[in-house]
Amino acid sequence: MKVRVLFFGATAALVGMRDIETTLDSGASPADILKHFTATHPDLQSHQLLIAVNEEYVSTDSELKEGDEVAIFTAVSGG
Amino acid sequence: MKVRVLFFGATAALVGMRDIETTLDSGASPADILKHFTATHPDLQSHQLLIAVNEEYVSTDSELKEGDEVAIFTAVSGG
Amino acid sequence: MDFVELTTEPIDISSVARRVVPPECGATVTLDGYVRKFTKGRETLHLFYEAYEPMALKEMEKLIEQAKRDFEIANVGIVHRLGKLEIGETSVVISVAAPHRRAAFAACEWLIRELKRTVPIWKKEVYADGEVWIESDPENK
Amino acid sequence: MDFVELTTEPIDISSVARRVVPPECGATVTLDGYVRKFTKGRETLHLFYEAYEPMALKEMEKLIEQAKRDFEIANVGIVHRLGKLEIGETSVVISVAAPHRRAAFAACEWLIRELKRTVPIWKKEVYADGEVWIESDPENK
Repeated sequence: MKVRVLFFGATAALVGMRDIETTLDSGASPADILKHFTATHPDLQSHQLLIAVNEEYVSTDSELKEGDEVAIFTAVSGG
Repeated sequence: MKVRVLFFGATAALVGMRDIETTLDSGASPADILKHFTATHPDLQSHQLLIAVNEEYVSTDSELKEGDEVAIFTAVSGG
Repeated sequence: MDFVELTTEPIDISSVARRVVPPECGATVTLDGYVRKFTKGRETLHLFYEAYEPMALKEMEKLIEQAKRDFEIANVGIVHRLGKLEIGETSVVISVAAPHRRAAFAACEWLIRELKRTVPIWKKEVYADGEVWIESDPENK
Repeated sequence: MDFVELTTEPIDISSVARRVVPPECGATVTLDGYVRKFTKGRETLHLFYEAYEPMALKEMEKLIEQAKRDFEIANVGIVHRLGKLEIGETSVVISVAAPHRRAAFAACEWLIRELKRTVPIWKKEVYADGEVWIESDPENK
């Protein structure tokens, strides 16, 4: 299944991109995506990462489905 | 001694004036002024009256002196 | 810079809020009080505010001094309107700037409560069938 | 009427504060957050705010819904600025109107705390010798 992965702020700076489309095995979770990107960009491991799927906060072990939009970002700092 | 008496809001409406100059015996206090005006305008008695002398809150038994400005007003309601 | 003002002109909230901002601060909390249409179900047509002006300014300055002793705040601005006000118009603006927002909230809430308790300003509510000088703030009791 | 907005234009505090005023209300409390010059002694030249925009708007709307359940308030407006901001410019304005000011203070303070904790907006501080994406609000810890 295909999902779109978004990065913002610090995570966008660390991975060097703002979004990417990727194909995952069915049953994959945000944790699988995180595993991939922390392997290719080890600097991500020193950050507290939050995950949103389709604009809602989710836990990293939630199940993804075709067409989901997965956002990976650090602790927010607006205000 | 002469003092000036000021009224505001409800007290000005009740006594029908905004200020008056009056001559008192030396040693007089704001209580003496209140006694005079509550006698001439009994409606004042149904109000909680506050006293300021020279723009500072004082108790009614403080001692007045020549030239003092004595303000008589009801509980404030700004804001 | 702190400031207190009495004015018969409409109050612009932004200009009060922005005048208290120093560069090292992080947040400004502003209280905007305005004329209610209904008090206890009775319809107010408009309001009229009167002050013992020099004493009101002194009392507001005293409140700022005390707030700056009691709270970790930088600057305070207080502007109170006088004269005739229409429904919904701003009667008072209090802006408090502080390095941390918690102190700004606490000080602003304290300032409006004390202003209503001690500053010699009175409001008259004008109804279709009469008018009443208000003599206390029920929220402060 | 409640509203949430993200904007790259300067925020006018008055227009936010006045848009939440209904005729039956008594007070509006407004939080104005702005760019600090110094953080831990390091001089910030300017800031840059970025948001996950559709999610940020949804999260702000959720905060308003919850605030209206938990506090006796009438209307809430939240406007957050994005893009490059100079020192002293307003980054966020939250205005809460309520029949009684106590609820407006409490709700406004709760809203800014939760906004800093949950709304997906990030700030980058730019210094003479580099820049840092900020990842938490020390005041919330």
